[in-house]
Amino acid sequence: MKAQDTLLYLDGVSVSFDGFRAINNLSLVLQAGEMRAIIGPNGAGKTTMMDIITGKTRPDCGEVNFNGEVDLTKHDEAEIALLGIGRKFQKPTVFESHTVEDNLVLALSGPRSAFSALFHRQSANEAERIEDILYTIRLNGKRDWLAANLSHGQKQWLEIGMLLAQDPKLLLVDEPVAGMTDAETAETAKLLREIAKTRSVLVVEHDMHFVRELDVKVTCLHEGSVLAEGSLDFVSNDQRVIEVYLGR
Amino acid sequence: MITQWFFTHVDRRGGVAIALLVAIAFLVPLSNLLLPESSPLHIPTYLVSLIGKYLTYALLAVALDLVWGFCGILSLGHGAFFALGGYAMGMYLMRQIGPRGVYADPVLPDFMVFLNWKELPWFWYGFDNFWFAALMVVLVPGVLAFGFGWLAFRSRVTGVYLSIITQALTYALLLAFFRNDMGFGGNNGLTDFKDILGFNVQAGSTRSILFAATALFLALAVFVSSFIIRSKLGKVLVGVRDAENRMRFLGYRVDRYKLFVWTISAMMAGIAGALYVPQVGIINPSEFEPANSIEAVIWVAVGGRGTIVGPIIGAVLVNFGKTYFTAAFPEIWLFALGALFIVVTLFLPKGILGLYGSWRTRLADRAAQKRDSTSQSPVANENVQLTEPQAAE
Amino acid sequence: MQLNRSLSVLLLMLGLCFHAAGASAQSSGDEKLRPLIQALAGDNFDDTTKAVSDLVRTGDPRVSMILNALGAGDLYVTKADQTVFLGKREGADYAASDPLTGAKLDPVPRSAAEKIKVNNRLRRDIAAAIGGLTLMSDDIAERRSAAEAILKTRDPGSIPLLDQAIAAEKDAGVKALMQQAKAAAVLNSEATDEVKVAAIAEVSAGNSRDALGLLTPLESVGGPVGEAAKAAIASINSKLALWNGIQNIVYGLSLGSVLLLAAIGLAITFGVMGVINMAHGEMVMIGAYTTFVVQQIIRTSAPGLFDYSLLIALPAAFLVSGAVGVVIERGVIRFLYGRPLETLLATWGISLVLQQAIRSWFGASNVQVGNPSWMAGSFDLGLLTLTWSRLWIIVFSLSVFAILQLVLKKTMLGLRMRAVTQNRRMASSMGIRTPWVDALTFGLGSGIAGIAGVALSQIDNVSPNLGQGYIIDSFMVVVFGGVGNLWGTLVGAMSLGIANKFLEPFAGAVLGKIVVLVLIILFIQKRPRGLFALKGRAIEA
Amino acid sequence: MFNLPARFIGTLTAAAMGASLALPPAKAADDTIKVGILHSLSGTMAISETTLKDTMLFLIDEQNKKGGVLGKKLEAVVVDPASDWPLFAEKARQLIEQDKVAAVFGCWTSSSRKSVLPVFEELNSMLFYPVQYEGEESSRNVFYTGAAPNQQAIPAVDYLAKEEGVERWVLAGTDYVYPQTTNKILKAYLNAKGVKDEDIMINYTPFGQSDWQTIVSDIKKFGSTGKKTAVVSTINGDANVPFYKELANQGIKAEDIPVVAFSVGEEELAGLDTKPLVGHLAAWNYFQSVDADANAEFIKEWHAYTKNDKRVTNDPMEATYIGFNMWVKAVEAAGTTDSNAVIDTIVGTSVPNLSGGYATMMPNHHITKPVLIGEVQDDGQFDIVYQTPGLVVGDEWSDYLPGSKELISDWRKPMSCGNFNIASGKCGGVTN
Repeated sequence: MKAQDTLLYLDGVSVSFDGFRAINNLSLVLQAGEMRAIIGPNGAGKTTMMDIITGKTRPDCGEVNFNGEVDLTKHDEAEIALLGIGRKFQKPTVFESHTVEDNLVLALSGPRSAFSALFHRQSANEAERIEDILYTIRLNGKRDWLAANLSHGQKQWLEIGMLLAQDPKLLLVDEPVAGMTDAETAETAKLLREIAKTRSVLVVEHDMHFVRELDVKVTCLHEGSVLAEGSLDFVSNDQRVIEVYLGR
Repeated sequence: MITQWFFTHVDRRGGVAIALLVAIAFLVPLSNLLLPESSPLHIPTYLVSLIGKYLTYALLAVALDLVWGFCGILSLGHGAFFALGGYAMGMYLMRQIGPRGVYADPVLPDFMVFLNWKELPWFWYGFDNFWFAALMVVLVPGVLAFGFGWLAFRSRVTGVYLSIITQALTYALLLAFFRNDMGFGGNNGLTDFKDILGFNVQAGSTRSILFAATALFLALAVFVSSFIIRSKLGKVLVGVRDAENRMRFLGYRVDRYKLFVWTISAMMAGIAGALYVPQVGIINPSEFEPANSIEAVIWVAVGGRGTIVGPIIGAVLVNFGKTYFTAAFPEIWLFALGALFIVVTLFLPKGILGLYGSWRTRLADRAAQKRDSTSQSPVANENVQLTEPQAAE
Repeated sequence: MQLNRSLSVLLLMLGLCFHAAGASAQSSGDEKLRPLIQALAGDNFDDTTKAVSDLVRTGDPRVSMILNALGAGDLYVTKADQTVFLGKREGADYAASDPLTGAKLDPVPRSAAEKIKVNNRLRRDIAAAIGGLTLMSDDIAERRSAAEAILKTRDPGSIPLLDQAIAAEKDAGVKALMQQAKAAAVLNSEATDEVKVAAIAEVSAGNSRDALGLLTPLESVGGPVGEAAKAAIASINSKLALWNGIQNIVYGLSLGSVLLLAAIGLAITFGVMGVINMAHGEMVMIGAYTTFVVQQIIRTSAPGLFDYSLLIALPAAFLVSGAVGVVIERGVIRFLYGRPLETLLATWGISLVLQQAIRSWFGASNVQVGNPSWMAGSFDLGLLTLTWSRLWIIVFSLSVFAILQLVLKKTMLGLRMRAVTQNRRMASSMGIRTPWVDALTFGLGSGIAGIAGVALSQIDNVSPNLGQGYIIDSFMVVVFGGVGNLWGTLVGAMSLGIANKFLEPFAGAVLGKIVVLVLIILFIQKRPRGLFALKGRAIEA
Repeated sequence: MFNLPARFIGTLTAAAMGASLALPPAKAADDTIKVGILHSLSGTMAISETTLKDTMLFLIDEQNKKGGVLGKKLEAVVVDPASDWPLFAEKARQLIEQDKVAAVFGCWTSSSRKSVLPVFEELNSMLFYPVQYEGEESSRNVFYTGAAPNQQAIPAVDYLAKEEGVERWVLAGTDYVYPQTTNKILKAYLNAKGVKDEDIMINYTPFGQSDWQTIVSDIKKFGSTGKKTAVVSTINGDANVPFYKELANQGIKAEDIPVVAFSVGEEELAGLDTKPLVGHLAAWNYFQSVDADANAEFIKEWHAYTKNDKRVTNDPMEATYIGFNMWVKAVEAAGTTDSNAVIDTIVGTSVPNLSGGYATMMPNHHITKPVLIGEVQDDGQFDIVYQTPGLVVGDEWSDYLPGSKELISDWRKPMSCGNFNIASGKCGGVTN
């Protein structure tokens, strides 16, 4: 495996909270341009793994490497975001008192300092990108709506749109279809596949149907470490996976 | 051109407030100084300094709203910045007394003479110069806020924890300023002022000028706040208030944004204190009382947090109520004030301006319902207030 | 000072012939005593002092009783004919009796009589005189206090008397005390150096604090006495230094338990329910006023129960404050769940209203809450003086803490409470009536604040401002310990108390307090969720 | 949930606020003379000041029964400055400018007096200040009817040194200006009398101090050197009750280490069980137990007025009584309530005090007082153990402070100066 193809590299990562080992000697490799689905029972450490990658939680030990050279454990959330890792939360999190458009404006890549924000003026280029994203996330008719007034699914999309505006190399997506209708789920899968053409994506999801629709390599976590990895069919036939997760 | 620039940064309500403030900055002193006392439009000096005092409180409230209303940082210690600004101005006024103090000491303020201080402490140097003092008015609260905020925001102290340590900050300062050994006059504070910039502080004309300055500074504060809030920075702040983590994962250094607005707000509070002192004639440690800071929070809440103009209305109204009730019902006025706070939080959760706002929204809704049957208003409404972000998680 | 000397010479003579005097002298003594008693009502303290010494000189055994009455301020004199009588206040009159025979006299209107004035100096002299008279008393307590009085006056004249008493003394404790007193007197006398050095050894074996007082003046004396005194002082001082550390810890625990009491109710209303309860201090105040009312009722209708007044006040305060809490929760707070910061404003309003209500009702001044006898006084623990009230408060606050833990962990209410605070929707779908649980939880927190008020009424003043004095400290404790964690509150309170007491001796009380506040601010930077933060992945948003 | 009531109550509140915008109109003031009462009725100081408000209402009531002043009835204007110093200044201005009161009786703390002082000077009105204070002030518009340090502290120290043979002193106070100044004066005084620095312990505590364990135990230690020790307490307000409770519980008896206080009176003792405190001292210019006809009469009427025969009287009440009567007498003498006339007339005015003598307004706007020292009794009253033989004139500028040694105050014409420097022969500061 050549280092330059590896976008994200976790090796021997462990973290525990008050004696509880949330992540236990976890290793994971994600190639540039790859989409990966993470499955696993509740408490398997999926969200904690994302916390570690995005700098919210510091691992007790282990190596977390991005883009072959950056040690993510040495950076905080904002820096990691600027390195090109975007994250979507389990519960859709958008700025409810801002309009859809303002949500995207805030997410657009660009200078992040307070002073540049104070005297910021929107350029034609930025307007164009926002237009594009609004179209991609199917919200172009609602640009002036307050985000608070969007439906649950629309909020999920808006959040994905914000990630796109951020222009990341790697997207971490936590349960994107929770609470969505079937139609919305299908639409979301399509959206993610579209996105994965240009960047790497890590999707955490319970919905097997959805995972199947993504049609990518699957990693199953259990008790903080990797239980099995491979195609969905391969993983879902693994005896241990069936025992701890699928079978019940 | 200028008006156009102005209106791109200020909404209509802010514009009206600024216009009104500028108008009273000129009209009130004119009416006080030029109209005869018999005229029904004459405003007595008593009212000029009273309203002047209210306006300094309003300035404090605007400063507090900037951090609380728009950035979600509930400060229970903003009175400390106000008091520090006040002390800086008080020190200037003290030095202006010069040899006219009761002990006729050309350098030492009276309280130092009778407590047997031999020389001026170093931190009093320079305060005989107005511009130095004016600089300190913003610098001292600013530096304290910066240091405090730098520590707190970097460590991600939020919600109630932050509120309580701001309270600890002002409480510690209260105790410190009470100490005579600090060199700020102990509990009696700084008083017996004579001149400001060569004008007698007690003269009617000086009072009018101070009043005008207060009104203009308040107008400026409204403008600055509007400018900040309507910029992208303001949107970031609201984003921080509503979903701090989202902001962080978008790559914003949330602590720096907070620190920026926190420091600006502390400086505004310092200016408010500096304008307050010459109009009230005394500054003493009671300004550091945690209760004072809590009251300032209440002004903001009553007026409507997250609206720039609301806190002005709240500060003036609550203080007017206090003035009125303490004279009209001296024995039971606390019942009235206490009840006011309860009623406002229960029935006007968005404050007075919020009530006005939701009333307008409702009208707009009704109109919209007439137009089509969609129940939700798709129109972005600046008045819409948010439910409390998970501040005390 | 001078009086002491002359008195003791007298006592010496008297003591020797005391028992011989016997009863036969009594009747003849009456005529001798009368004018002397009359002389007690002199124009100034000097006259009274002289009359006291004259009385002692008579050697009459009843003198000690008369002097006791004088010291207690029970002797009065009529304005009209300057008759001295033993009075007891009874309505507008004094119930009068003869100071010598105890025979009942006609009651004297209060305006017609004057108390015979006694000041501190006179009281001290009287105590010394009585001490001399009662050194051989049959009552052990009287002998003890007699020895203590002499230990205080250090009168060399009383040495022979002490020798005699020591020889006769059976009780070991009193005997040791008498020996101490004798050594003290010896040090104050013209005795030889050897005798004094021996006395120094004797003195330094006893209570070190008293010993220090006796030895310090000898330090400047040269010769073997000075040397011995210096050595003894040095050893006492090193002992004191150790005890100072212990004292800081014990006093710190005591302050900490006061903080704990004040904060523990808040740990529930604020810590568990998330209500920023600014009216918490007023709940404490209501508890203290309940104690006052209970004591008032007991004073007027059942004075014998006074020692139990606090035990009666505890449930009463719990119920009153708890009920007020429930009313507040039902009336105001329940509309504010999910808006924690707004509970601050509403409860601030409530606290203003409650303060003013109490002020209108009971007046703005302090009201008097008495100490039952078991709360009064102090005891020595080594070189440490700890008052009973402080000790009981430590015990009490820890018991409250333990009981609260039990309630939360073991009872149905506690279980439901935790269920509701952790997941309201789930709890209510499981059939728990969440509004009812909310009200009871708030009531519990308020009730505990109320019983804290009962305890605080013993050491602080009971006024409408009582609560204001504790509210900031309470919030500091809860936040420092970690919101939502009772153990955090316990540890937080105790560590703040001890930190305060260690800072106080060298920084002073004011600076010490400031330093503690700054330390809290800095500490929160290190642990933004307090001492006992709940860790976990806790992903919000 | 609250739609309907919200709108209703909102409207109601708005209406109430709108209505109150019109300030209460000042009544036609021809038939009465208005007197302002500026005492905190809420907040931390209400505990002390409420009584003085009641006293003023009582005195005005009594005066009106006697026919008022200058043939007009007196009318009390009560406001509540709420223990909030800037509010004191605002209320003072309101009383003078809006209500047009003839004189104001009020303030307790020095901070409140300092905050209203410029207002009284600017508007040339009169303030009668009834509480003992640190001195170092003399204003043309303020009349100090409470004690200056020389009318309380110094006689008390003299008494302890002479009567009790005290050689070692603990000066314990709350950390603010009055204790600091008083202790400075006392230290200078004691040093001048030959007391060494090592025999003086000075201790300051914050306002509202409630944990006295360490300090009381320190006092005990300081007092255990064999030399007779006493505590001079300038501990303020609320902190006294826990202090005395700790003192009593730790068993410090007055015979061993007496405590003499300057701010503990009958009112403060009412909140305490005084049995373990018998013999501790207080120095005042009046005690309820003073044996004088005027006092008995006053107490009787006070009880009748308050309909409560348990209500105690105290020193600041007497100071209020004296101040009020002086004002009445000066107004009658001047024939007008005009400030200038009354200020000129009042110097030299003598009125009876409650201890059987007379109080005279001196040219420095302080009054003459007897100094009484009382010992606490088990019934919460004081037993007077010492009284200065004559009256003591309040000394506004202390002789024991280097800065003020050379200053005197004389508001009579032609000097009319509050801080005349006898060394330079000039009136020190600006004096209006």
